[in-house]
Amino acid sequence: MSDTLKHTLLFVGVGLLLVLEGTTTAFGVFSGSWNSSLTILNMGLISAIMALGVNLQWGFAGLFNVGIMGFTALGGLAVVLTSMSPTPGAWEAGGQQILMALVLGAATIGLAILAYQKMTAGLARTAAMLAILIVGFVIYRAVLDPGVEAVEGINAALEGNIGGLGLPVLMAWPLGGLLAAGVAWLIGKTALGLRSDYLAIATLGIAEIIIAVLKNEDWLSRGVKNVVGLPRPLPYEVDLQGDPAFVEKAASWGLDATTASTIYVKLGYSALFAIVLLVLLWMAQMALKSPWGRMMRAIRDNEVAANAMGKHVTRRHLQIFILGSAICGVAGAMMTTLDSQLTPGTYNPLRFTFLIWVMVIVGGSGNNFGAVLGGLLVWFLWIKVEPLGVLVIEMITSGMAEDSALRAHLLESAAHMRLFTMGLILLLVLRFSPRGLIPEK
Amino acid sequence: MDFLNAFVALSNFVLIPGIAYGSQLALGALGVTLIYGILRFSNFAHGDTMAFGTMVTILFTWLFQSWGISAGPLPTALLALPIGIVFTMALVVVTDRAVFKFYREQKAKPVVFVMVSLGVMFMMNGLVRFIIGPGDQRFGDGERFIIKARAFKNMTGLDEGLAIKTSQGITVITAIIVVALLFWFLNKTRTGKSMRAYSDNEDLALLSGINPERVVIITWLIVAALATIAGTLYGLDKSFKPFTYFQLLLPIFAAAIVGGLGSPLGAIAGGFVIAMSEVMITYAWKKVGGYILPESLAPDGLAQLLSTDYKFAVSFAILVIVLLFKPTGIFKGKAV
Amino acid sequence: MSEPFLIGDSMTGGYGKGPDILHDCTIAVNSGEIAVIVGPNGAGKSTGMKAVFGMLNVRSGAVRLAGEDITHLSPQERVVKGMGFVPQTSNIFTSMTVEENLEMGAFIRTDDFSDTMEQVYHLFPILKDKRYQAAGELSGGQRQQVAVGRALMTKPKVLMLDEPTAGVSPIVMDELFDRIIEVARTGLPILMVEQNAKQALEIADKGYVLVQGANAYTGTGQELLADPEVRKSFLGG
Amino acid sequence: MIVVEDLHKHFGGFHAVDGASLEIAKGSITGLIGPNGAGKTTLFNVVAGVLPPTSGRVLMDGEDITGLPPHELFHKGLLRTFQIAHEFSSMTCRENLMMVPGDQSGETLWNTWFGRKRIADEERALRAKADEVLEFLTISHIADLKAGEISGGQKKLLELGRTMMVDAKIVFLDEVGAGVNRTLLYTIADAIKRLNEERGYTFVVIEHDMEFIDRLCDPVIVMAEGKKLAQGTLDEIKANEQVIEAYLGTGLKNKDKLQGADA
Amino acid sequence: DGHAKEVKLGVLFGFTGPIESLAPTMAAGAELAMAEVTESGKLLDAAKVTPLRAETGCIDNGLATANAEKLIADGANGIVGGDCSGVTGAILQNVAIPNGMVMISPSASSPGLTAMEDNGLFFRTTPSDARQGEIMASILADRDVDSIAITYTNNDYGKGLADSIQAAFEAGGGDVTIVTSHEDGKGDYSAEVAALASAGGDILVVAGYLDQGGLGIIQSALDTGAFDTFGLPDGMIGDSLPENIGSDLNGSFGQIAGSDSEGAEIFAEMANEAGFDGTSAYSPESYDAAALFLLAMQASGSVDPKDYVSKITEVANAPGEKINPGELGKALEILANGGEIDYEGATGVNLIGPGESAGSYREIEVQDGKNTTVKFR
Ligand SMILES: Nc1ncnc2c1ncn2[C@@H]1O[C@H](COP(=O)(O)OP(=O)(O)OP(=O)(O)O)[C@@H](O)[C@H]1O
Ligand SMILES: Nc1ncnc2c1ncn2[C@@H]1O[C@H](COP(=O)(O)OP(=O)(O)OP(=O)(O)O)[C@@H](O)[C@H]1O
Ligand SMILES: [Mg+2]
Ligand SMILES: [Mg+2]
Repeated sequence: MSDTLKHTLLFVGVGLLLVLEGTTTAFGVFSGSWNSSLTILNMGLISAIMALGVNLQWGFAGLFNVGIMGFTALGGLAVVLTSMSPTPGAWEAGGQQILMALVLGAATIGLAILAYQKMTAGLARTAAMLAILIVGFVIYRAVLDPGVEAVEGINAALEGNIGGLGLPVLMAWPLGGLLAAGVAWLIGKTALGLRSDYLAIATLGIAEIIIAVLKNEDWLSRGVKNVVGLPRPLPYEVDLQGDPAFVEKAASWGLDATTASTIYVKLGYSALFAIVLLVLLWMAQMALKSPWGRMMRAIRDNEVAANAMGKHVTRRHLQIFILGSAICGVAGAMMTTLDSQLTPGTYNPLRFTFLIWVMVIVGGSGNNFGAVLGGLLVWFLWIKVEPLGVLVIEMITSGMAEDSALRAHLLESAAHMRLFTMGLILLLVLRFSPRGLIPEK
Repeated sequence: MDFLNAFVALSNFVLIPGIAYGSQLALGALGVTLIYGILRFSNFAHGDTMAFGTMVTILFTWLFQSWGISAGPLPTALLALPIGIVFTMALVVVTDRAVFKFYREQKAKPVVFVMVSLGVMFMMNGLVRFIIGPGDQRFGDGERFIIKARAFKNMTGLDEGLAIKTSQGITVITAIIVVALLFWFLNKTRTGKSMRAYSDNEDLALLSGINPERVVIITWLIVAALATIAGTLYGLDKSFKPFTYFQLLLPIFAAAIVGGLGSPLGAIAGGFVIAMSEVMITYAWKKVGGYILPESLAPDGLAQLLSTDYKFAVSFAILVIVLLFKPTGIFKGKAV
Repeated sequence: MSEPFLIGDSMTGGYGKGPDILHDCTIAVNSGEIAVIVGPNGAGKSTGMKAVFGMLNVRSGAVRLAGEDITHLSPQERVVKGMGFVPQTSNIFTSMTVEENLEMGAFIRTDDFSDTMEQVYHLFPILKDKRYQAAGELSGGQRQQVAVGRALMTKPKVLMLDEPTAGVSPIVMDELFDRIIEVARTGLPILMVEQNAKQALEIADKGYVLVQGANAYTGTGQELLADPEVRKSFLGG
Repeated sequence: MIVVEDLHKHFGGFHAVDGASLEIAKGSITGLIGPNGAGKTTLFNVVAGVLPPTSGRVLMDGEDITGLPPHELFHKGLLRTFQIAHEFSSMTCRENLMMVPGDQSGETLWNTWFGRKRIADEERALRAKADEVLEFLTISHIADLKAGEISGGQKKLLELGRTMMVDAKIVFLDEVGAGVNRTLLYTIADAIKRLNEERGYTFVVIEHDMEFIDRLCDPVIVMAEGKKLAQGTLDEIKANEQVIEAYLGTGLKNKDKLQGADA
Repeated sequence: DGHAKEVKLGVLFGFTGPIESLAPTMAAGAELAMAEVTESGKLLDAAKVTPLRAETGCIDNGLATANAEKLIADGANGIVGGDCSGVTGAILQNVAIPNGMVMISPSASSPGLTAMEDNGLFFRTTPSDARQGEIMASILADRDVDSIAITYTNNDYGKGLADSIQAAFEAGGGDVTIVTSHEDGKGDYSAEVAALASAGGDILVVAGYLDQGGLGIIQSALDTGAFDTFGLPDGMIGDSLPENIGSDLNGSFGQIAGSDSEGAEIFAEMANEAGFDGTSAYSPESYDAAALFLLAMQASGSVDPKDYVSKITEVANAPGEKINPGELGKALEILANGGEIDYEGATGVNLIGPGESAGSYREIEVQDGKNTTVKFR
């Protein structure tokens, strides 16, 4: 069987899984609901995009970025800052002051760096830098805190944040990418000197810092109080259900309004996400297949040699780090749009970094199609291992006596079969294709 | 002006907890760093290995307690510890045979190992919760304190108390001993050197008559022991809950990496860097200031640099800064 | 003639599932002899050595040591049997000190090997100065010396060297060859690949010319040196 | 062309290069020989910007290039090979060569999306060029093998091949000879001569094979313990007592022993 | 279709993840109510109530919404859940509202959710932060505590509660020395305790969970001698706390929602028989959530959200006969006969405004190792 055939079949397979999910309730694993199927598909598409971003960094350039979570979250933040309407009075109350504080903070750091570069190494320099930083920090806090106080004071229960620009939510996707890119630039400038796991932990750390900010700076993101009810690019189901024309149309399709409306909206999202994915996939593929991709692989294989052959390694690393992160940012914005809420408390490395890595490696790092496949498949599994696990437990216990304590205990802890099964499947896949389902050529 | 009280307060709330926590991280980091040093991958299953070892230890501790066996002032868990270690050794060796061996033969990339270890992590995660459940377990007994805060106050007549827990004492001592042993083992003994040789150049090790499988097994056995010890001591000091052990993975890795992967000394250093930066930077100096500064200057605010909400952020920030100056960790670690 | 001490007999095989590199290729060395393999790059010399050492599976043919068939032994079993090998590339433990490298060479030895180490240091004085330096920080030639020293530490029954003199200065090369002769005279058979072919064949009792994984010419060192065809196409005229 | 002024490179306490001063004349093929550990490679690494010097200057055509990063030196026409082959192991040998030229429009992302045509043309030319080089190095048959899976010597040839992909001003060759079949090596020597005469490349060649040096190099510089020990034609060098004693040696002592044994 | 023989209630909690140690007892609580009703055989002529468990992961919106869709597909008539407010919000906006499904969350307390438009569909049985804040403040005042340090679990519940306690206490002239968060599921709280101790205060108010970070904080505060009296809001009230801490906790005090009928004790008792710890956080709330669904269905004689949603507030609030845990059968009876009930349940449920919960509180003090009710407020 030729590779291309094998790979197309893999994609068909994933498609089939989704169709089954939509049509049958067989094995108690599938739910036989298109709504469910599309929900999985939509998140799967977003995951695929994230995987594409990671693959760009790891597969192409060997950059071990474990800060995906942070960039995803930034994308999410972008949605709030773009699409929410500004909180009345927040700007006057403390908005400007906060902005000023941030500028001051940036200035402080800039000054410190300047001192570091301009002054000659030694006690004097260290002292100067410390002085600048400490004084700067104090001033910064002095200006910031009252501003924050004021903003968070405004109707704390429901608002207490500065809100956003009230722009159409779709604009938040590219802006999310930009925001992530900007931060990636900062990180890249500082941390890209590191290699392998050292870069990994650094990026992971920075991601944790970003999350900490989102969780604790209520004036910005409402922190753990969450921002709910973000605007949508698509109509609300309830409105559709209320719209006679739509209901009629639905009826003509033989669907009741509820089902029709929910599926309609989800399909809408699927379409939007698919477009973004395809565009990005095409771009990544073109880049990989070109001298640019060749250069990147060379850098990945042997930096010293690539450098000696005239390739500006650090600049290229920065470039690809920014691109990959931007893609994750876009994906993050899309995800927040899909949830129509920003919940800083929910960002955790396992779900938003390592799961994505699993997608890339299982799919086949260095291969864009692999990444996409991995994204779709692994996400589907991530959802479905729960029923699978329960299924397994039932099989195990079926043999046992009705009243056996062990049986009871197992059924009681069936929930924990979920991750167990996830692990099992992950190991099986990697056993039979250690280089991923669609390996790099 | 009262330096004594100031110092006691600082010790009681910052130094002692910091040192204890640091040692706990260090013990965990040792396992991670060893796997990385010899088998050349970051083992994400380590947190759950710790959980498993602790779980077994706990089960046997309970058994012993039910038999009325105890270690006097010391926690009974110490008696059960060896058994926990043995079980964990069995587990990791089986895992290695069943899972990791295959990828070694395939000469798979480190990142593949990492993903595989994630898979193992998930499975152990389930296993532990199956056996002992996700809930909180307490198994400490014996004398909880070496010295209690109140007792210290009465003793010294200071108005600040100083408390040292037995578990803290044990942890710190164990950490030091274990590191010394490991360092000596790797750098001085023949087996240790052969392990380093293997990690350096597998094929050549083969050509020197070193048996790779033996090296691997030994590594796992040591790691199992380390993981169980670390987990149990942590559980004694705090409490045992599988999820917390999973959460520990992050600071543990941070410690191992900032110290320099593959270096036992690094693990210790890293442990302290992470722990101390968590506790120190977010400490509110009000109290200490109140003691050492004259009335007039005594801070009325908290004199706190950053709120504890940011303690993880801070420790990571420190980590990044350290790495910027020492790109492969404090003790020049490996990088695959 | 009697069976040679070590013989890779009409070996055919290649790497993994890849194409065959060796085609019915035979390499042998007698006790106390020096056998030298020469040939163009990519001829299969190193592959041949690896095959003899069991680092890749031969599809057909056999490897015999002192008459015993060891075709199916693992490399480290062969080490125990007394075979020593210096590969062409990555032949030192870069992260370990020079001394530790030598110790690892003596890994299978249980007796006291300090005197052997002294001999090695005597042979390569520069290594003694750098005994506590990480081998990865050595110069190309120094690395090569460490690699050979490592193999000598095993006190093997047969020594296999893949281009031991690549990158070493003439004077060290002479030293090395001198030493190799001495070692050989103690009855230790030596099988080596060389690109400094002329010098190598000078001291060789037997020489093989491999071309595309097959024996092209075989004879004593002198014979091959005398053969104008061989000189021209393999020894650089 | 290249002037090295009192160059020092220290590793901790160890002085690998210890006040070396030398000049490479434009259009020359200079041989650089010396005992193992003399500091030749280190010197290369410093000149080529891989290692920062501890002190001293490097001038190229009068311009101070001390500590410039390798990629900038590359664009100034300074190329080098590595003593221990640095191939791109997961790429085919052809790709290893094709990646070299620096002016590829396909290396800017924008063009990879909107300049496909142009890239395609360039690639065709590059490919032809690469095959030509492989042909010359007698390794066309491994053009599509992954560079990680070729023989030691073939890797060295690939190293050399990369320098032939672009028009260089000066090329530093670090022991291209080691592990390369002599017959081929001497063909390479002729090629180097040709590049030198026809295209006016300047070469600096580290080599331990005197015959190779003899065919190519004039002048020859001898390094020892991080300093220049001597300079001159090979014959002069061969006559130099210090050089013999430190580097060349006096041939095999055990020869006779050997013959004796055979007799 | 008021005459379904089977009523399905989704039980949508994070059985794995951060609150995996709470979820089982929460689910058990909800299922206890369902079992009770099924046994009573009085719901819509002897309908059987089956729980459909599903996973939220507590912090995995994607997983949670997907599973909520599955519940809808499986024909759930109502959803008890979700738990953590992030996922709850996701489910509410993307599944419940579009499908007109009713959710009653035992734990999510973020006001944002209830304030959302298009939404009469979301209720919660967690007591209102604002109200509890005032109660706590008055308790503190009565015990003339004049300075407190506050630490809260870093989620919307903890945050909201801490804010309201601080506001109320300061309004009453009290002094709050520090307000700082702690993360659940992290083992080491040295840093937090260090900061709290340094800030000082008569007592430490721990707005967390008794089997999560709250426990760790108290333990470590006692060990270091930082504080020896603690203020315990509802999340910290439960037998397991004094059991775990021991005598040192004596003298600490707090409050938990509940009328003089002592619903909490009754529920804890029932839970004990059923073999789980009814004092674990949100277990009683879950019982009440499930009960409210079933009672509302009975009252409306229908299992269709559209019909019964309006009844939820009715059955929860006065007027009507007070209903405690274990009296669901009786309640169904009354409703069947067109009577009125005021469901008190295990947490003194009382729904006001859009899904807000308020009501009377019981002041608890830990006396020789036991939570004892000293007063009603
Ligand atoms: N990274 C390093 N750290 C410490 N010492 C080093 C390092 N690199 C090289 N050296 C030392 O510097 C000296 C010169 O090394 P170099 O590689 O330049 O020698 P060379 O002249 O190229 O020798 P060869 O002809 O064997 O290649 C050697 O003694 C080596 O041990
Ligand atoms: N690891 C490998 N995997 C696959 N093929 C290989 C590998 N190593 C070498 N080859 C192939 O086997 C052939 C012979 O390689 P080998 O290393 O034996 O050549 P050699 O005679 O040692 O050449 P040299 O003198 O350059 O070392 C080469 O053409 C190469 O393409
Ligand atoms: Mg070879
Ligand atoms: Mg050199």
